Amino acid sequence: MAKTPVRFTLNGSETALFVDGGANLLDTLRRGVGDLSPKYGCGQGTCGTCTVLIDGEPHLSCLTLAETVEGRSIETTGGLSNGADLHPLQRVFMENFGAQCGYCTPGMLMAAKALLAKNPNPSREEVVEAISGNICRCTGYEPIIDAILATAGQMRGRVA
Amino acid sequence: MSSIEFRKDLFADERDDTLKEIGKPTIRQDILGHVTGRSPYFDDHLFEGLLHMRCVRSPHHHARIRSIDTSAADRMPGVRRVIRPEDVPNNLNTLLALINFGKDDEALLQGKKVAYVGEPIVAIIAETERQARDAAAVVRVDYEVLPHVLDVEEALEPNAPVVSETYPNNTFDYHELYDHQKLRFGDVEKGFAEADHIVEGRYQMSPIEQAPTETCGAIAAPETNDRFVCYTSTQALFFSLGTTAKLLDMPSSQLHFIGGTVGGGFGGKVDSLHEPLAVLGSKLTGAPVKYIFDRAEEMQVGAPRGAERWYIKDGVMNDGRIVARQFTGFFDCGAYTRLSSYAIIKGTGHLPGPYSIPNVASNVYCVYTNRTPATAMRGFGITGVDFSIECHMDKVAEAVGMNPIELRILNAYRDGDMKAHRRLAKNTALIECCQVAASKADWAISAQAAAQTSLQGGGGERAAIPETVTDQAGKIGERRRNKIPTAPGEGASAKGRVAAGTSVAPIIAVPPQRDDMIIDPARTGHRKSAAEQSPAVPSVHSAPIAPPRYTPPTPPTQAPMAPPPAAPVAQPQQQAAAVQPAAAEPYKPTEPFQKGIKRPGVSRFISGTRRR
Amino acid sequence: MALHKGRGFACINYPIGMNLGGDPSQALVHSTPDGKFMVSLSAIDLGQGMKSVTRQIAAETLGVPVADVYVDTADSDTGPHDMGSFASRGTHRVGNAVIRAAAEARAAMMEAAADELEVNPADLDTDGEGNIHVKGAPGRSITVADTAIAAQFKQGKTLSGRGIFLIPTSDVDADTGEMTPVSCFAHAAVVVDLEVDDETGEVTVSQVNSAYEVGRALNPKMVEQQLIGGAWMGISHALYETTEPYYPDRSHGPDDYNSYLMPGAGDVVPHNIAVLERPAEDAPFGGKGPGEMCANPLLPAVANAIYNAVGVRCDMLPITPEKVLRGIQANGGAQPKGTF
Amino acid sequence: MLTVETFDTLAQAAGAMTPESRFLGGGTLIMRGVNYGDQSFQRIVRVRDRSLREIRSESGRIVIGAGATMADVMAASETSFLADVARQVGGPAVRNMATIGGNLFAPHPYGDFTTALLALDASVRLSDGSEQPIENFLSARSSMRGLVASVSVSRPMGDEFRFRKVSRVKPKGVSVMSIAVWLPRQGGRISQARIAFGAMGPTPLRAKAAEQALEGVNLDAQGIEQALSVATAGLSPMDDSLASAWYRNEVAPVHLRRVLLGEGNR
Repeated sequence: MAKTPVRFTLNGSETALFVDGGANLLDTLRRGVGDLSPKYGCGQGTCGTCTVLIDGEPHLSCLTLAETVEGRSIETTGGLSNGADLHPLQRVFMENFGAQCGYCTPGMLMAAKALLAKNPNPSREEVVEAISGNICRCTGYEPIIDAILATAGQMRGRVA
Repeated sequence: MSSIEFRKDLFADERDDTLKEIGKPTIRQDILGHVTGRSPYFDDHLFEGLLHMRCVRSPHHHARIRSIDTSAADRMPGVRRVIRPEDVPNNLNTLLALINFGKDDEALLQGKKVAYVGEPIVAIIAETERQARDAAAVVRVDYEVLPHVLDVEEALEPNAPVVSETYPNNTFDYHELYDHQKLRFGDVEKGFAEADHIVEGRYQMSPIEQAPTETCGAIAAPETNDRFVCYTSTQALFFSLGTTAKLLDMPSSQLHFIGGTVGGGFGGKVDSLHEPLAVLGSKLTGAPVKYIFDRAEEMQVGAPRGAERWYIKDGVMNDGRIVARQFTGFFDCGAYTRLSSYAIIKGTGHLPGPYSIPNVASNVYCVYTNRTPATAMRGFGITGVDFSIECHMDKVAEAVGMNPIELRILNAYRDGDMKAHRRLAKNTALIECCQVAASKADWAISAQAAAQTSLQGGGGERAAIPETVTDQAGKIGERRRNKIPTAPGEGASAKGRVAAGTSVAPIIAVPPQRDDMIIDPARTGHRKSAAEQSPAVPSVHSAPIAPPRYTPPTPPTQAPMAPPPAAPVAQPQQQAAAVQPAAAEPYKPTEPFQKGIKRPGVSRFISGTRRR
Repeated sequence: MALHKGRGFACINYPIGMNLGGDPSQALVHSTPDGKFMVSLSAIDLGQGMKSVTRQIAAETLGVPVADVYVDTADSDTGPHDMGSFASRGTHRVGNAVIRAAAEARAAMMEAAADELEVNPADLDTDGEGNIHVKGAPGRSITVADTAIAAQFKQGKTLSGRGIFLIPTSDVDADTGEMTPVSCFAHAAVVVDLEVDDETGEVTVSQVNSAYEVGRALNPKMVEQQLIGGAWMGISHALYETTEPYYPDRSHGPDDYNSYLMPGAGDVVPHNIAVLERPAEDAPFGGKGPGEMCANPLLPAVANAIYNAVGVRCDMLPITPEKVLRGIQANGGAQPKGTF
Repeated sequence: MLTVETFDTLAQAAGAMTPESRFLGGGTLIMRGVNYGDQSFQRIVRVRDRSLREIRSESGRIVIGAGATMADVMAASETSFLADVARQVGGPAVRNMATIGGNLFAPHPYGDFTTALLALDASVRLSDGSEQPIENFLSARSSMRGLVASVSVSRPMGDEFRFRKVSRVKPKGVSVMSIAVWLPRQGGRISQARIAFGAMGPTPLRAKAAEQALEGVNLDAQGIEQALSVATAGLSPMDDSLASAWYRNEVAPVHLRRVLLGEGNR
């Protein structure tokens, strides 16, 4: 089968590999690169568990043709913490019970990170909007919304 | 937006709240993995040379398979193996075979007759998922389409199409006797005759998908020593292992199943559809094989919470007392049994809901139809009938002109009441829940209703089993010959009577094997109310014990909760209580527990080995 | 156009544990060389918190800090048999098995400590912070770590325990339905407030007030998660979800999360919960397992509130705007039933 | 076997299209087909030309490149009147991917943005430079050859343009229906109104009888009465998992009235 080379940075590291024709970014990250943090939930773009950031913006990796990320910068939950130092979102999700089964969590964290990067002081409605493409079946969303709002508060506090 | 309060004031004298780890808001053990994306779900295991499996599925509700032609698929790029029905060593099973409940009725791959849209026929294993899909698309199955039935009551008609040859009457066989599960307690006809009002209703729940964000799946791979490892999303590791061993006719010792970290289940990951095919695929190819539902399969092929239809008929007095309640229930179990037959047992034991009603009867049918088999879901066997009962309670309240909450409290079961399945109720708390919810919502209830308690008013006459009318209607196969009524008692040729009586002792847990496996009675968190305390039982502690009626929990340090406004003001915890558990009396379990109860310090284990 | 407010009530009980018995769970507990404890299970954590609740149960039973306990599940080679995580049996069955295993390990630990302190094991207690001390004499103590080291490297003893919990199978009577179905019951009552748009049939739930009786909240935050998320699912079942929207017609089944409807992040309903705790006698520390029952009362409460709002009895789930609108039209318009 | 061919220009890509090819825009439609083994195509054609994402003013009209995403539309000042439409298409990730060109081909019940374009009488420009009204384009889209290069619309005045998406799920769900109206007024009276419904037929459709009934009337409850009574004439809604055709027909006039009169949605 014909393979196509693709190069990108993944969480700051140069990455290069060959992909099959039609391979999506989710499979490429998971089985090609070994970053298992984005999850498969539907392959249809309807659940958000595979959300990654491409050049800082949230994208559905299952609907992204792998070779289209040539030269671009990809961030995943696998690279969210700085070594052992958790990102504030991770810490708050952990301490505030922002997850149950945990399967939607990486996608939620990516959606939330993109929000907070642009809008450090989001309203509840803006948080809801930011995760509106992400399905959670366990929590009823409220603990996730609260965790993102709490993180925003903490991060503002830290800056101030 | 939401709030939570812990009403420690209620039932405080039955609880010891001085426990150290129980009751604390400790963060989840697995949470760090969740927030870093490192929690190992089944698909998060990498294998060199992983193969992918896809199934060819029935497009028909019901069709005989004349032939299966896989020759084109065999020649497709990347295809490593095509598994046909005859490749499954022991191709017939029922999920509950593991507890000897029901007959084997479902093939892993169906080669004879498909009975629902989506039923798997052939499995393709290829180097990529896309190749497996492409190959599945060229498998040719020649079908003879058969008439199908999709409605539970139509399926009980004498001339209805037979969904499954294992159950030719389209109903599960209960006790090798009836085509439904009966519940009879007292005499509902007598109750209806005495009642001031008859209230009837029909309720329907459509199938519901568990919809966990992680779809069902498994990866199997050859391990050393002729074993196979299987990473799985199952909710029941040994269920899946045992099912795999049976279908593949393999010793269970050859199977090494790993799971435990699952992206939501809600009941949808019990069916063990993926593990057997993944292991079989791995065995046939000698390579790691992944078989996972895509989301469309999860939605339409994965088993849902099945549809239920309920008819309820109540006899009610003018004062709101329900004196008779009759159910006719139909569980739509789809084409194969899976777990529906058992859901009906559980549902039957649940009737007539959390109420003490002197006359109860029900007939519940597990009906086969040509749709996706149903399985477990959160609230298994209960959700549908609770919807029906509680909607019906509102109709009853309206019929007698009562406040709906007061009607519930009036009829609520209490400690010591006989339940319709002939076991005494204990540890009840329905009335208190009603009172607290009403108060939170500012829904006024009468002073009399507000004064009721689950602890009193039960037992006595309410503990008796009434003389009960039985019948033999609905024997297995009867309905194929004639259309007969489905409701309890109707169409019965012969009625019988079971004498009044009292409950037999319930079956309870097997006691611990050894005395050392018994937790110190003072450390169980249980406490008997002061009224029930037996002074004859010596305390395990020398200090005088006067347990406070309310001991506040240690305030959580990380995630404070809303304080319980209605609870007593938190008192500083007494030092003595912290050092010495305050329970005055040993854990008082049901009988077999007592067999092993010992006083601390007199263990055979210790006293027999050495003394100083 | 009018929005009609409605209020509905429902209460339920829920049987805890698999039905007719015959469904054991097992647990193994052993100490590491330095006195941390491993709990080996084959139970499944699917988000309900199995790993966490069994960890707290083991720590409480052992008398050691929760940080010193780790739950390892599920590997069929190392975790002993368990029937599975379903039927609200996890906390009850696995929890009880863990208590037994941890109790046996504790007994061994206390014996080893007694050996070191040269006292009778019966005179010892744990402080839950990693120390074992003589009752009434906190100064006379040994750490759990030192106890484990002494046991394993000096005394030649393991600090380990085994536990199984089984309720034997029982029969169901064919004619009366007599059975021993469950271990205990959890309870709940809810009040739902909502609004119905009488032109479109759309229902908006505005508030839920509830009381849930859970035996004991083994971990109050995880109980809260289950109750909030479970009530969300109950509302979802009531108003949105089905794989067969035209049941029993099989057509138009949803195949993705866009067509399978569930409330979104913007549909979150304020939910005020009261938790009641009446410990069940054979449940671990009295905890009944709130995971399944939490959704159930919402379905009828929503249906009853819709009736209260516009006078339409929707006895078929899910209660879609179409069903409400058809009901309103059949009644010749909305017929509010008054306020509670 | 699936192959991907990448070209520098749209014209080259158009020349390479065959019946077995699909043009990759944002991927939200095509990649779903790829992931689910859609056997109707074996080739993916894409272009690198970033100019396809451009949004610009051109002789009084706003030209939106077919490759512009919903997020691009929300960000561009030229398309501020369409920002609210784009925002309602999906969550942030979908909006970063889904393109205006792709939305023109989105099957029922998708295509909310196209519904807005239909109300605004957009013009669709193809890769060969030809241009056609969006209504003609939609009626022939299933058999269309060639590729879409851009769409162009006139900027509506003030509150002339209104859009509402009726969905079961908040804040983002797919459409029970979407309604876009363009209500030019002369001396307070409506003139040449355009009303488009999404998810009320196989493609977004105009409610022409209602448009005619609005001619010359005042935008008030009395004025629109006749239009509401014929709101669904010419529409052909389907049953799907979200709602039945009956329900869609039943509530379409209700939602149309709410859009026209600016009544609050729930």
